[in-house]
Parts: sequence; C-alpha cells; structure tokens
Amino acid sequence: MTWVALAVNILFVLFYAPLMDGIERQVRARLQCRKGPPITQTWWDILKLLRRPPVAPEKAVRPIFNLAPLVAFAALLTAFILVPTLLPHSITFWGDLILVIYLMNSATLALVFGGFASQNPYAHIGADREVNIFLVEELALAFVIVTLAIVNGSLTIEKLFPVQLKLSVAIALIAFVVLVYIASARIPFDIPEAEPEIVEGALIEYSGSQLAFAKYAIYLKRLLLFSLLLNFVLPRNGVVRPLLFVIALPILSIIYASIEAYCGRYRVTEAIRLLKRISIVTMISWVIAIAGW
Amino acid sequence: MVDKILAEYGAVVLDRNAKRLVVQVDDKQLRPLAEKLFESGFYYANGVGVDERGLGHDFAMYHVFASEKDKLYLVVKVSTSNLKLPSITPVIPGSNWAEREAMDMLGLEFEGHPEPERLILPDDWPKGVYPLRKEFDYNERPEFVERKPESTPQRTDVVQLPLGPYHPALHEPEYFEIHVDGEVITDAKYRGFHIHRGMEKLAEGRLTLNQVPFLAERICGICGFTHSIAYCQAVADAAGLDWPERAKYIGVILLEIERLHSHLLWVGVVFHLLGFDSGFMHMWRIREKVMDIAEALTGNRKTYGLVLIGGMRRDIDESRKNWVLKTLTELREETERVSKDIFGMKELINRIKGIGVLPKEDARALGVLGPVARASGIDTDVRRDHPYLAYDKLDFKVPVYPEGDVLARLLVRYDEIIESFRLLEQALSEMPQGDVMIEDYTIPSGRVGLGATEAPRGEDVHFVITGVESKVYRWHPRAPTYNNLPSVPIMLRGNNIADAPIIIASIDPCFSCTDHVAIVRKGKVIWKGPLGEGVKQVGR
Amino acid sequence: MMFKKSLWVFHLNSGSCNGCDIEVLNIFTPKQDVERLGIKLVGSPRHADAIAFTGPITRECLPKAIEAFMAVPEPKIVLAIGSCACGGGIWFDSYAVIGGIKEFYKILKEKHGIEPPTTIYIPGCPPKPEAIIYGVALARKAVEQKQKSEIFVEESDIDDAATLFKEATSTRHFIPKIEVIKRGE
Amino acid sequence: MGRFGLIFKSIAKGRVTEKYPFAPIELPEGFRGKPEIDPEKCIGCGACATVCPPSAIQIHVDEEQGYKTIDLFLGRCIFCARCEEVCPAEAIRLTKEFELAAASEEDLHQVVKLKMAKCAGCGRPFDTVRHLQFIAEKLPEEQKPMLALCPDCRAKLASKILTVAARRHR
Repeated sequence: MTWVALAVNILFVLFYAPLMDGIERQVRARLQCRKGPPITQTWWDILKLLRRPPVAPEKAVRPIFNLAPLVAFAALLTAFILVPTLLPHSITFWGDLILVIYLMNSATLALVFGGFASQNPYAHIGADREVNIFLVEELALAFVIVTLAIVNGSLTIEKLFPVQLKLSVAIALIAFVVLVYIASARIPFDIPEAEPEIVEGALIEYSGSQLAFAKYAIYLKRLLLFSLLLNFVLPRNGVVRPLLFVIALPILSIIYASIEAYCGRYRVTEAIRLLKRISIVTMISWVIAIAGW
Repeated sequence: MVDKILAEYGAVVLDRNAKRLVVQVDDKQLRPLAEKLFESGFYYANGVGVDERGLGHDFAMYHVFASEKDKLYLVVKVSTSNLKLPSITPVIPGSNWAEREAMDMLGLEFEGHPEPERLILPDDWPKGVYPLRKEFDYNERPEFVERKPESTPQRTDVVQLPLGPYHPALHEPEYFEIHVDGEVITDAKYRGFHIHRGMEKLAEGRLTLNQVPFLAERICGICGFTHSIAYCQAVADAAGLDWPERAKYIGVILLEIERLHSHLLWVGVVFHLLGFDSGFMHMWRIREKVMDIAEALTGNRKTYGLVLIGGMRRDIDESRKNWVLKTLTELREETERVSKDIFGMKELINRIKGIGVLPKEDARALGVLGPVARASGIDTDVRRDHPYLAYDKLDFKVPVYPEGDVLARLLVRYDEIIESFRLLEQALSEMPQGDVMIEDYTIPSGRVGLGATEAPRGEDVHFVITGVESKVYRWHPRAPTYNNLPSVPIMLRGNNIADAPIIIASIDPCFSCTDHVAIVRKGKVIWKGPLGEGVKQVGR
Repeated sequence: MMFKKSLWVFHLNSGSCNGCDIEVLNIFTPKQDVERLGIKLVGSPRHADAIAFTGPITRECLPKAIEAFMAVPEPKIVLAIGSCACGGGIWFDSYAVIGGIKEFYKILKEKHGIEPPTTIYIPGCPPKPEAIIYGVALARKAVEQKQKSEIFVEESDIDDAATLFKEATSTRHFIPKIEVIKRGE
Repeated sequence: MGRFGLIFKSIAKGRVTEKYPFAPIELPEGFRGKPEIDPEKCIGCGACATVCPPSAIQIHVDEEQGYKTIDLFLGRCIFCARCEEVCPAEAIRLTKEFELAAASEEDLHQVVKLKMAKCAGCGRPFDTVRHLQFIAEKLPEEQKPMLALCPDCRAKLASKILTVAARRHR
C-alpha cells in the first residue's frame, strides 16, 4: 500500500510541478492585463527541451557540468519520497526533516556547481549570488527547524506533521512562509537568475535536455517547499487531506505569484539584510520554544 | 557680445542669420576662442570634419557651439592644408569624440588631444583608409585585416569581465568597462559603436537630397523622425526655405507623438530593469495606443517617413484629428492614474533615489543634453531656446530638477510626457489651414546649413553642406546620446555596482543614434549589471 | 514539429536602428502578448530555438553574430526581422555593413562550412508586431505563405519603334498583354 | 494607493490581448504595406527606381533579349511610398498587406519584364514600348517620328538637321 501511495505521490509531483509554474505564469499575465500562456505551457517547454540535444560549452568541466542537473533532479525526487504530498502514506517511511532539507540543498548546490563548472562569467556570478543567499537563508531555516523540533520533541517527519500550534511555532511558521518565498527564487529574490542582468545565472550555458532537468528541478523545489508548508498545517489523515492539498496548492501559487508580479528586484545586499532580520525572528521563536510556549 | 569676442580673435563672418552664425578663424586663434566661448556660456554641440577639396578648398573642421542665452548656434570653421589642427578638447571636454571621429574618418590630426586613439571604425579596418575622403567610394569594402588582441594589460586590482556586447538588458550591442574597488565603481569606460553603418558616406554617395530624410530617419528607430526633421531644417537653412504653417504644426504633432512613445518606452524599460515587470507591461500597454495614433496619422508605427525638404507628405483630416484628440485625452488620464500608483511604491522609488548623480558643472563641460541635463539643473530645451517649426507659438513648460540623480531623470521625463500631451492638444486644435508642402524651390550648392531639434533624448544637431545635382556634399548628424554617453562614467563613479545598469539606462542610451560614426577602441570592456555585487565576490 | 507549442527566441541586434528591436520587444507586451503562443525571449543563445537577427549586420558585429549563431543548438530557425536583416535595407551596399542575412550565410559557408538553417524572412521597416507574429506562425507552418515571387513578362510581337508608331497612331490605347509566372505554385 | 491600487486596476481593466493570428486585425486608412506593381499599367519609365531610397526597385536592361526588367525586392523596401508618389502611370501603389513573411528570399521579389522597342536608326533596343507610347500620347503629331529613334540617333539627327539649317542660313 505504501509503495502504491508513494508511486502516486511521485507521479503527482512530476506532473504538477511544471503545471504549477504554468498556473503562476497565467496569474502574472492576468495581473498585467495579458492573456498569458496556457497553464500547460511549461510542460510544452520542458517536452520541447527534452527533445533538443544538449551542447556543452568548450571550456566546461564536463563531468560536473553534465551531471549537475540530473543530480539536482534526483535529489529532489528523493526528497519527495520522504515528504508526503497528495497521499500521506509515505509518512511512515524512515527519515527526518534534516534529511529533506539536506536533499533540497544538495539540489541547489548541484546547480551551483554546474554553474561554476560551465566557466561562464555570468554563471559564476549567478552561482555566487545563489551561494550568498543560500548561506543566510540556511541560518534562518535552521532556527525554524530547531524550534519545531523542540516543540514536537522530534525531528522525524512522522512526529512533525502537522505541528502543534504554539506561539513559537506560529512565529516560526510565519518566518517559514517568507523563507519559502525567498528559497523559491521569486522576484525580488530571484537575484541569482535575474534575467535582465545576468541571464538566468547558473543555467546560462545549459541547453536541451540538461536545461530541461535543471528547470524541472527548480519547479520541483518550489513544489517541495509548498508541500512542506502545507504539511505543517494540513490534517494528516482522511479524505479531506488530498482534497485540501489540491485546493491549497493553486491558492498558494496565486498568492505568491501576485506578490511576485508587483515587486521590484532587490540588490543582493538588501536581500541579505532582510534575510538576517528573518533569522533574528526565527531565533526569537527558538528562544520562545525553549521557554516552553 | 558674441560679436565682440569673435572680433577679438579675428574671426571672419562667412554667413549669418537670426539663428546661426558661420565664422572662420585662424588655427592659432581656435583654442583661445573656444575657451572664451565656453566661459561665456557656450557648450559644444557638434564637430564636423570636411574634405573640402571638391569645393576648391583644403580639409576643414567645423566646430559648432550653442548657447541658450544668446539663442544662437555658432559654427567656427578652421581650414588646414597639412591635415594638422589644434585640439580644443583640453579646453572643452565635449569635443573629445568629435575630434577623434574626424581623425578616424578623414585622417585629420589634432595636436594636443588627450587620447588620440581610433574611435570609429571596426577593429578589422585597415589603417590609412579614410571613408569620408572623397576618393573613397561609398560601397568599397576593404579587406579585413587581423584583429589586434586587446592592448590593455590584465589588471589585477580590478575585476574585468568580458560581458556583452549582447546584454539582454539593453537589446543593443555595447560594452562598458567598469573598474571596481570592492563594491564601489571607481571608473568606467565605454566601448561601442557596433552599429556604425557608414551613413554619412552613403548620403554623399548614393542618395539624393530628398532621399536622405529617409536615411536620417533610420539613424534611430525610436527617435528617427526628429532626425529627419533636423536634416530638412538644415537643408532649408542652407537654401533659405520656409515651410508652410500647416506643415510646421503637423511636424510638431508627430514630433510630440514620437516623444510620448519614446518616454513611455523608457519608463517601461526602467521598471523592467528594476525587476518590476508589471510596471513595464502597463507602460507599454499605454504606449501601444500612441503607436496606433502614429499608424493612423502616418501609415506606419515607427519611421513615419513623412518629411521631405519641402514639407510634409501627408495632411491630417478633420475626422482623424478629432479621433486623435479623444484618444489622447483618455491616454493622459490612464498615464496619470497608473503613474500615480507606481510612484506610490516607495521602495521602488527609493531604489533609484540618490544614485548616479551628475553634477551641474560636469554636465555643462561635457555638453550633456536633454532630460539628462534638465535633471542636473541645466535649463535647456531647443524647442524654447532655438525655436523651430511651430514651437514658438505653443505654450509649454520645461521641467528642471536640480538633484541630478536617476529619480530626477525619471521625473523630468514624466513631466515631459504630461507636457507632450498638452502640446499635442494645442497643436491639433490650433492647426491653421493651408498647404503642407512646397514643391518649387532650388537648392544652391556649397552652402552651410544647420538644423537642430529637441529629440526625446536631447538636442539633435545636423550639419549640411549642399552639393551639386541635388546631392549633399557633407552631412553630419549628431545624436544626443553622443554627448550624453561620456557623462556615464561620472554618474557611475562612487556608486554601488548593483546600480550600474539602471544608471546607464537612465540617460536613455540610444546606441544606434550614436553609432553612425564611431567606434571606441579602448581597453578591455565590461558591461556589468548588478551582477556587480557578484563581481566583487568573484574577484575576492 | 518540435516548436509547435514552444519557441524560445534569442534576439540579436546586428546593427539595427532599434526600430525592429523595439517591435520585437513589443510583441511581448499586453496587446500582442506572444507568450500565449508559447514564445519566449531568452537571454542566452544556448537556451534558444530560434535566433532573431535585426539589422544589416555591420562589420563590427559580424564576428559576434557568428559566435552567437553557433551557440544556438541545432536544429534552429533564423528569423530575419526587418528589411535590413532580409536584404541589407537602405545600407545594403555601404562599406560598413555586409548587407543582410544572405551575405552572412555566404561568409558562414566560406569560413566555417555551415549550411544555412531554416530561415524566415520578415520584411518591414520595421515590420508590424503582427507581421512578426505571422512570420513565427509561418515558421511553425500554422499559416499559409501569402507572399510568392511573381514574374510578369510582357508578350508582344512589336519590337521596332517604327512599326510601333504606325500602330500607335491608329489605336491609341493599344496595350500588349502580360503573362504572369508565379513561382512556387 | 501604490501597488494594491495598481493590482485592482489591472484586474478591473481585464485582458487587452488581441486574437491575432487567429482573427484578422484592423488597419487604419493609409497604412503603408506591401508595394505592388500593376504589370498592366507599368510603363517601365524607371521613376520609382530613381527615387527609391534603399534602391529596392532596380532596373536591368537586357539588350539581347530586348527586355527591360523592373525588379522590386521587398526584402529591402522601407515602405516609404515614394514610388507611389512619383509613378506617372499610377502603376505602383502600397496595399494594406503586411503579412509578408516568406521562407525564401526569392519569394520577396516581384519582377516585371517589359518589351523594349528597337531604334529605327541603329536597331538597338532603347526604351520600353509602353514608355514610348506614354510619351507619344502627350506629344504633338509631328514630333512623334523622333520617338522612334534612340537618344543617340536622335542627337545625331538633331545635329544633322541643325547643320543643314545652318548651312542654308549661311
């Protein structure tokens, strides 16, 4: 039963992740008075990219460059084995939140390495910014996890989802909502792949199927972040859960995409300053958690 | 006052009318005269080297100075028989490019020029071939010579990245080299002129007087119409023609429509560069209506192609006029509404406040023009200072902001959008009846003409010497970006690299306008956007 | 057809006056919004399926244009946007340009041995945004090509002027017939 | 109101996107689209080629075959409508057609080949039949025979007449 549920979950995320990007593109288009692409557009893009041959740049460190997108993609799929999405059954699987975060970060790092391996100056800058933001983001995330762990007395996914609502958890969750926004690289935090400035950053030299996997990995990461967020608050069992889950995802997409459409990009320094403030908030939630509220 | 100065340096008046004065001076008197003129409020407007052997003279350099105070363009001619002339760049920095251009295109030498390097032609252009000399055919294509490797040695104290020339932010090929100390820009150099298309030679070679307006319009696809007007004004000035009144009003209407579309486009691009794509979409949505108006009035969305030396090729009929007036009223409301909301986005506005400051003195020395000058507190506008077409009969304000930062440039342009709406309404409703074209005219040969218009980016100055058989002997357009670009390094200095792209974009650079003549050959070049911060890390 | 649903375009200004560049940008704005057709502008030639040339390709741009052209993975489509890219425009024989996409292909063939890819010529100065959309639709074979080469040949027996004027005086409005050859049909 | 005001306004505005290419668009009167030569009207005078700024209209003379070719290359045309203005026969005009994209450069050519008349003196083809007729219609009857000669022969004839006249005068 668990394996079937797992398969359903994986298929669901594989299908939904590009669709989610399609929904967000549509939302942004509507807010700009445009008709916008059909919500299946991202799927078509990926299918097309998969059929195109990859070209590696001459100077690239081939093994790392070629492997990076696949590693990122695989790491995120593995994370989805641990994190329940549509069906909650995979919850009984072994593993804990730390592992999920590690898998997610290794995906990010894989793309960063891929960017460095491409030897393109834009990719370097993009990768570099990614690392910059990633490091500060990590600090805040660590405090969120610690807070949750203290309150729930465990780090296993089984115990964590859904979390008990306490003051500290509430603060941590609010911080987490912001972190999800930042970690999914949306404007104004899409600095690592700012199109008008450094042309998709680390992904600049990728083409064809490798680009498809890299992009897919990014969409999966966004979905993973949303799933984590929803898991913290949605009920764990029952028929309502898949239903609520399916309804909540597009709603989150709409909210996040609307914010994205009406923001200007930050400079890296500004983004980092903001992240530091969030870290302080999460630290406070940790202190409150220790105090037992 | 001008006459007194000119007399002091022994200048001989060759030709004069109410708007411009042509004089000739001895080459020894040139530099002191230029210095004196600069002190008394003139700025450097244009510099043209001419191969006058076809007119029975030697080579000559025409320096054009302009003054808002005297409402005058002053053309100073110096002749040379041995290709050597004194450089006036040490006293007026604004003439730097003009002199280098003449070096490149004609082989003139300027003694005392601070950086006598090739500016115009491509890297693979052979030495000693000067396209603007009369013996060179316009369609000659010299062999490609080996490209020299970049001469500047790799510096260790600055980070250099070969970014560009195809940078997605600007959709035009160009290069900037930005020298960084930590996160702060210490210096910047421009290299571009990728779009040198040999236009001046083409005008002398293949085209006739009445074909050049179409060429002039293609100097720039955004602000081309104002170039074709400036050219026709220059020829009209040389021949002493006067357009019919109605043609003048139609000219004003189309120029203002062009300004509207150009400014809306720029505001949109700025929002795009700030990552605020919705702002871009809203501005361009409004602009689309302006394009519709242009299409209805001229038959094309851009490159209106409506002007000939004798006037306008199309009239505006009554029903269309009313439709345009109605559409403009709606557009004005829409623009005001959307802009009010966007200006209400505080963090967006704060992002561009206080960056890229250009002080007034530097702006004057470089001869900076248009909205960039007006944002630095220089009260200049060709439409008011040297009125052309029907501008002297219309009422408009010239917005001036003293801050000199990017925000000021945005505000100047926004105010100009609103003024353009007002001008359009006036011009459309006050347009007199009558002809729009004079057909019966003769153009004398060997006459000097000067035409100046206020393009969306600043003052366009076109210099014309008429030739025989309805040809131009020499035509030299000067686009505003040509004067504005050298100010970018000053704006960049001391700023965070993150702001570099928005600062560069703030002059509304129009590289194709400038590239009709030149090519900078300097150092390793960089255009680095806000990637700048990243640059710092990479270099560490 | 690989690009039926999704086409990513890399835009390369090869010496254009900006008119075409702005129109290329314009098709992404709300009125035309080609994102609805799955068309996207990308900043890196590696991501692109099509490369859009605007401009007559100046001498200075040539090496860079070749570089960018080669960076686009095969199979690719070339969109020659505007009269400058199609045939060199008003500058076609100037010393500073090479004069349009055809000359560019000649150089590619000579120097690098590359065969020209599928090319769509979109004339216009600048082409209307809709004309560009039409061109892209043509590349996807979603519309019929309207523009066909036409050769009109006058058929007439009279060829010496002396007889001509005998005839002309009798029938004042004599006009010889014309034969039409439409290529591609 | 700032950003929220803008969001509300955008939603209120709705979508402004047009349907093209699935629905045709409206073009204003006087739109400058594709230039078209009417081969039945063209007289081959070459006025259009002379004024065309980008030389998109080029004239070639094939003396052996006796044809004059007017080659309109759309891929270079700047749609300025100068040709329409100067055409004496109203043979070339700008249509509203803007969907000009083509998969090959050849498709952008429109070629009109007109028969040329041979000179009654030297037998060399010198002008199109139609152009001669066009001029003939405007000339008085007695001058028409001159049209049957090419410019060279005409000049020769003229000088001959003049010399004869001069001799007589003397």
